Amino acid sequence: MKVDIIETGFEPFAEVSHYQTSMQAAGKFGAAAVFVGSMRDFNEGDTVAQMWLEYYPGMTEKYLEKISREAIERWDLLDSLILHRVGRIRPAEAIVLVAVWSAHRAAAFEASRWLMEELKSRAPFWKKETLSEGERWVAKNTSVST
Amino acid sequence: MKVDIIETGFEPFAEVSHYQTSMQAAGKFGAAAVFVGSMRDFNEGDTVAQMWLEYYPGMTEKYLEKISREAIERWDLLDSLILHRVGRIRPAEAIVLVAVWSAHRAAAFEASRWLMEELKSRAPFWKKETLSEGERWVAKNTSVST
Amino acid sequence: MGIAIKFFASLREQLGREDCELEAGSVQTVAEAWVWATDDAVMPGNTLMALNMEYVDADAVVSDGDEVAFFPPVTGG
Amino acid sequence: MGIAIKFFASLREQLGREDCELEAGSVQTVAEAWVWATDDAVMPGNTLMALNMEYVDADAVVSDGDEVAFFPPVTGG
Repeated sequence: MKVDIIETGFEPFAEVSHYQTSMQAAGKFGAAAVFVGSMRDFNEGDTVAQMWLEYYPGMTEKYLEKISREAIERWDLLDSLILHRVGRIRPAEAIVLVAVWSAHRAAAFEASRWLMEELKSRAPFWKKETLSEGERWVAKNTSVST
Repeated sequence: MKVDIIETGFEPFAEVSHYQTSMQAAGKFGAAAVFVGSMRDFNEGDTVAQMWLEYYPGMTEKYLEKISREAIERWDLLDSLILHRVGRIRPAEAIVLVAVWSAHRAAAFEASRWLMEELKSRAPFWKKETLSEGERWVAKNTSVST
Repeated sequence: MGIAIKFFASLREQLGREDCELEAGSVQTVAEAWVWATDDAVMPGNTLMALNMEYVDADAVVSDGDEVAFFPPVTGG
Repeated sequence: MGIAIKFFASLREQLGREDCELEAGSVQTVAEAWVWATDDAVMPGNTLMALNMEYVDADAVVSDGDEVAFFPPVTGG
């Protein structure tokens, strides 16, 4: 299990590959589910030039570790990895990575989705978008259904 | 959209990364969901030394292309990638990769899972396991719920 | 051209049959193709059938130049 | 040691407040910490509160050495 807050650009699939290589569970996991959230260059009808991502050092990591432990317990996962970018982010860059490993696929699918929903609804991160005219804080995240 | 049957070992996350780099949709997709199924070294209580994966050349690709088109249409995906290994496979090696890209996360989660279920229930592939004593064809795949 | 018949995986091994080709006009349906190609072997209840690489039922009509395939439940992924 | 107060994101900007420290014993609850730290500003209805980096309600009891945080709805991921 690993949680990390990252201040510079990262290549999400290289991170997953690297982490998986370090795992002791080779041959034990039949399933890996990975979600990557990236910055889009538009939001609510406006072109977004860049973004600033603020977090709560200490609480954010603690919260992500808590939900990782919960998911591992609930779905009997073999391992999990959560990476989240902070600071200045540009379009097409990766913001968040959630990866889980399990014996069977249902657990991997369900746990990765649950982790993303928990992260989006409760993890202390805040986005500020830079538009062509000024800046704005993103008011709220989309609900599970969108 | 890409579908490929692969006869030698492949590194699934390197493939996803490489395919994503070639996509024209950078900045358009907010979400990527990736599933990787790997060979476990045990099944139904037995140690599995290696596996042989047979397919139906022509029909298998056609079926995977059909479900890819259906998923792209149904969830308005920006792109999809399905890779499936055939031939001799050893424990811990990747068997299947399904990756989808979409604007929002719900579509990515749902489409990747749907594609895996369709693939497992209907794509013409057959596994033969080599145990410590002899070989056996895998009789059936697990249902959606396991 | 005839009608090409294919068997896959455990079904091929159980039948001990290679792929074969039936004469054009010798059979009308996928079910009949099975009878001719297997010397009327009992078809396992879970056998899947494809005509020209699309899933079909046993009563699907076959024509000259078609490819008919029989195989057990799939186990990919 | 006192009680550390933190504000984040749009809430920090709206209040124009930096993080601050209240004297030990000056407040009993998270709600009272807000009043003292903001000069009784109106709290936006969607404000979230944390005590020692765990989510709490406004009536959570604070002690000397605690850290209290106020922030708007989260928008990560």
